[in-house]
Amino acid sequence: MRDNLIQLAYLVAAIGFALSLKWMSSAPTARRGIFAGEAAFALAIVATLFSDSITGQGYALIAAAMLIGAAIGVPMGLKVPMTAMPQRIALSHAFGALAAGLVGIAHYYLQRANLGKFEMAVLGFEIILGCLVFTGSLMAAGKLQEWLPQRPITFKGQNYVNFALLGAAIVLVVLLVFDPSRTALIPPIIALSLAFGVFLIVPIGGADMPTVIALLNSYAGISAAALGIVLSNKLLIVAGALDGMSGLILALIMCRAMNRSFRNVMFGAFGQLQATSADEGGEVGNVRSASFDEAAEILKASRSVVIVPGYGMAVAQAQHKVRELADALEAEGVDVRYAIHPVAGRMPGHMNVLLAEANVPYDKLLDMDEINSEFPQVDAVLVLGANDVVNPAARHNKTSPIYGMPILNVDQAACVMVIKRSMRPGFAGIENELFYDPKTLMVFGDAKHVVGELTTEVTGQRDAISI
Amino acid sequence: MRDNLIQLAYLVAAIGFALSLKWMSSAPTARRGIFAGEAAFALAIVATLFSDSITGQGYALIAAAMLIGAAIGVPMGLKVPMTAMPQRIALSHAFGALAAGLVGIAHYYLQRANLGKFEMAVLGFEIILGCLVFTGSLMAAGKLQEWLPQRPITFKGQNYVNFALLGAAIVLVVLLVFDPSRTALIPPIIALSLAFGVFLIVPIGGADMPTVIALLNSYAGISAAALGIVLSNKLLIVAGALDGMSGLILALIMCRAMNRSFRNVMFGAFGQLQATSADEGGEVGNVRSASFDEAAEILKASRSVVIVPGYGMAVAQAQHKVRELADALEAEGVDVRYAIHPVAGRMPGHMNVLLAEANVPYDKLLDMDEINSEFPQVDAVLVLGANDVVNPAARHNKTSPIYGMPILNVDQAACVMVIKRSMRPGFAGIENELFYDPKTLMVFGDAKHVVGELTTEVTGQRDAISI
Amino acid sequence: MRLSNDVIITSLFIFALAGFLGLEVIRRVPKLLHTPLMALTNALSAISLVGSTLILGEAETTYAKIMGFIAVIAATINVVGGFLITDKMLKMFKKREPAKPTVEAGK
Amino acid sequence: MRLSNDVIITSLFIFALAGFLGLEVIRRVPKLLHTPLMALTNALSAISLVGSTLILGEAETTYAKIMGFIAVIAATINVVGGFLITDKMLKMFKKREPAKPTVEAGK
Ligand SMILES: NC(=O)c1ccc[n+]([C@@H]2O[C@H](COP(=O)([O-])OP(=O)(O)OC[C@H]3O[C@@H](n4cnc5c(N)ncnc54)[C@H](OP(=O)(O)O)[C@@H]3O)[C@@H](O)[C@H]2O)c1
Ligand SMILES: NC(=O)c1ccc[n+]([C@@H]2O[C@H](COP(=O)([O-])OP(=O)(O)OC[C@H]3O[C@@H](n4cnc5c(N)ncnc54)[C@H](OP(=O)(O)O)[C@@H]3O)[C@@H](O)[C@H]2O)c1
Repeated sequence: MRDNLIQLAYLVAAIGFALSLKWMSSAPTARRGIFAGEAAFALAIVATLFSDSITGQGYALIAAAMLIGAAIGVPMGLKVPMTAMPQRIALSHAFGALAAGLVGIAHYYLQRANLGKFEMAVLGFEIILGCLVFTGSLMAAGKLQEWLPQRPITFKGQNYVNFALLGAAIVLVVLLVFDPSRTALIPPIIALSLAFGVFLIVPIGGADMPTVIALLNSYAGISAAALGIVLSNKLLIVAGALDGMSGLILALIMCRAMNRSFRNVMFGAFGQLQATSADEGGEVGNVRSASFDEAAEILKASRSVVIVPGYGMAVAQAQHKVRELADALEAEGVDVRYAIHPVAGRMPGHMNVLLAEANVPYDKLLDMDEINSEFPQVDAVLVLGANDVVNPAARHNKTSPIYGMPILNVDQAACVMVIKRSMRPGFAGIENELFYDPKTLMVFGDAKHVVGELTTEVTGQRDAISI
Repeated sequence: MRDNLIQLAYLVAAIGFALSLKWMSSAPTARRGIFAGEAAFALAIVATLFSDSITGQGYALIAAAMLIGAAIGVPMGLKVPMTAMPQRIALSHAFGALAAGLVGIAHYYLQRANLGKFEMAVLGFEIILGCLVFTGSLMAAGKLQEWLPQRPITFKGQNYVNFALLGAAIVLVVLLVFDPSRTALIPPIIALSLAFGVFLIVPIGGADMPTVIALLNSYAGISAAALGIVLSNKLLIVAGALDGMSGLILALIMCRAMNRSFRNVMFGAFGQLQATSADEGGEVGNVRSASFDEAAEILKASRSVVIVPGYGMAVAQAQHKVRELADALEAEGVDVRYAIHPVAGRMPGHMNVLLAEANVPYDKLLDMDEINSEFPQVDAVLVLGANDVVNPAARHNKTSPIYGMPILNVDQAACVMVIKRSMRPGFAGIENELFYDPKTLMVFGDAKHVVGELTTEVTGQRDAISI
Repeated sequence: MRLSNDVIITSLFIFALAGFLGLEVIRRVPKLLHTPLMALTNALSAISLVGSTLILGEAETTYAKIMGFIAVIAATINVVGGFLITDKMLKMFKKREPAKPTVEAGK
Repeated sequence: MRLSNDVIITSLFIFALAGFLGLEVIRRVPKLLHTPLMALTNALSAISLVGSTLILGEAETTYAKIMGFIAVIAATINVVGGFLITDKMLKMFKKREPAKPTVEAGK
């Protein structure tokens, strides 16, 4: 009886999870989505705690562990700055994978006496996934936090090593399937999987990490589902499947927006500075740079301004200053909008989150497809720490690594101002001829600082007039 | 082993069903959707035939029955004219429900010795649903085919009778649940459910049948799912659930488009001619009618013409003639489009199917929302056997039964021509002040005949000139 | 065969998931295709043919045989008819293409 | 507890349906919300907490206890952190509204 109630609770929770994802499909309902997810999760846990197989001491241990977990998780959740979002998600992922892996291993030790072939296979698969997601996510977080070198670390025959590691792990699992009692095989399987996780991520450039995280998320989901199959727990299966899909879809979307294949992301060792980059895209010429007040003048003088934020805005945490500049300009009667490239920054929706944090209403953030046709009517574009996403080479330079990636056609606007610290390239590591375009003005400096200066120029001057 | 393969086949079939519905979401993929559905269905049946519990004689009987079924079903499917679609669907529904009901009953007799409470409850529910959908669908088909009076047949306290019937059936099922061996209860349950099905539909007007059919479809789905639960056959559950949802959603869409509630459709006895109708909508005046050549002249003279088909086009089977008229006008350089109201005709998408049959490309069929804003720029509207869907009373006459139903704002066009046989009202049984609008010209006659005449006028005159 | 509680829960899970899935996919069917959709789901609802087939195939008693026989016939009519109708309808949906000769004739 | 074939099939059914459902709902999440979506799914992927809880709760051997204990801690971190992050992010999404005083200050 009680067990049935628990199962029903799981059913409700499963629907809750699906609903929470469904409600993520529009900003107004998104909050509700989160609540649905939280409620469903809480229900699932409470229901689990009622299962009569839990011993008295068990409850004590569970309580203790959960308290410790919460004590660590809450500050992690609250303190994280928006700019550290990707690595934070990666880290939190690592923990989830660790848990999944451990449960699988524990289940093996407890049940090895009576494991069916299929069950053992799924279990082995689950353990491999859990372990590789664990180390993989740690590496990803490390790279994003720049504890590890961002650039891909590559050595000859790397992919062979990786496949060797994975292959070996799989072989051992197969052996286990034929005789689940071979306990000795578990440690090596774990070791191999952990190593594979490391080697899989090391050769991937820091900027590809978001794609990687999405993929790892999908693996985590699948391993959760596998765990559900082994424990024949339907809730785990549903949640796992939902996760797996979500991660997969996000990764695909990112790859498509970068016009790259999974293979290229995973094994392309993308993001090493190309030696050739300097002499790429013919029309390299001399650069016109502008002072703050010149730039401010131009902005004030224009009827419509489009701000194109990029990874630089995230690095400089300039989003609040940007909002202030926009407000100042709007006070001057300038129409200010934001053009968001699907892969601007280092996460899908990265720019949206940052600007939302700065209270920019999301209906002022225009997708690439919405805005691209309008650039010819725009007086001034302010490219703020963006680079690849506005690189015209993607349109015409077949040799360019980003050739074919859809970009924001800022070069069609009357005037383009680019705020960045140097002439250094962006994530793709290639020259950007836009900077040499005669209609482009470079405004060098840290995004936050520059935008702050521009704001004071704009407002300052208005006060002067209004006196 | 073999059983597992069958189960896997069912899994594939279930996904196939889901895919087929998914592919119905756009015209280009719809055909693929059908094939997916057919393939999945075939797979399911073949797999079932492999189950080793089937006796040799069983195979013979199955083959025989299927052949007979096909012999009846194929002509039914091929011969039906597009205009008879609704009743055909209703009829085919009745057969499905009959099958579902019989299986439930047979299962009861075979298993009554060892039926669990829950199982018995679901089974009883399934039998009730199966029976009422059977008779209900027959009634619906009868009304649409006009074997039965279209108008609602009502008598005092009708709803009480209905609920009494249903209530009694449910009570008996409850008794069965407590003691499944009470075989004697089954016949009365069947009788009551069959009667309920009849009495449920009788008081509903013929024009509401499509909504009813959608609802019955949803019931049929749910009963199939119930059957699946009883037989613990997962494929039946999935297919049933998909069906149930589909029927429900379609019914809801129809009700919304008519701005009416389920209750009103089911128990509103809608569609009796209102006595008051004549003196409704104040500005009743005298009617201007036009001859064929006058009408043809106006059409040829206009730059853009919008054709608004309605139930009358279906009755007159005028769709092919309409296409010819449109082609003739286009040959004259007139831009011709079609405005499709969501509930024009008697089925959702009724007009689309008819015009598609007449080879009208579906990208010329505009939804109400697309076209409504454009009517002011339209020179001439040809209202073809449509009435309620262009009745301005829906916009302003609070007393009107269709008040609040979104309509096509044809009265905003420069000139409106209405083709119908008389001044008789349409489905809603109310006057239409549009016909008395000074800018409206009535062209009386059967739609097919009138449109044919118009075409010859249009073309005929052109030849005259081109000589 | 009394159903174990676990089997029942399973059925509910599958029913809920399938229903949710149905809601999501069917909400997106355009008005244009509502009639074919009705026809298609009508055909699918004949899935009880699976049940009927088993009943008839395993039938010992004459009762069961008769009921199963009728059930299989009815379900077959439904599915065959349903699919044929849907197919026929969809064959008619075409995108814009050069006007047909039959049409030229009209001029 | 060796899994019966039927249980396995059931699991596959549920996995397939849930996956399909996931595909349908997630495809429709706008770019605007992709980061929150990542955070949310990240939190949901901690569902293995259910498994960990059972392992720890039923644990007899010290081994199991240790593994379960760590697992529960880790999973809890994941879920708590994940939801807090998502919540924090979504709190920030607002439709256009009167400019904030803080902003006026900038002028
Ligand atoms: N969004 C995603 O999901 C995702 C995922 C994976 C990869 N990516 C890749 O990431 C790239 C995103 O393009 P993007 O244009 O947004 O960024 P980007 O191409 O990486 O360029 C960022 C620019 O910002 C400048 N910058 C860095 N820190 C700055 C600071 N503090 N102040 C001012 N400027 C600063 C840098 O130039 P200086 O060093 O001279 O200042 C750099 O050129 C694309 O190539 C995309 O494919 C995106
Ligand atoms: N589509 C759906 O799913 C659905 C479902 C349920 C109910 N309905 C209801 O059905 C109605 C549909 O509106 P509607 O405007 O399409 O149809 P309508 O309002 O029923 O009007 C049809 C008109 O066509 C005329 N007509 C009938 N036979 C004709 C013929 N052979 N030649 C020329 N004219 C002919 C009739 O006038 P004469 O008799 O004077 O010729 C009648 O006024 C709405 O009220 C809607 O709520 C629709």
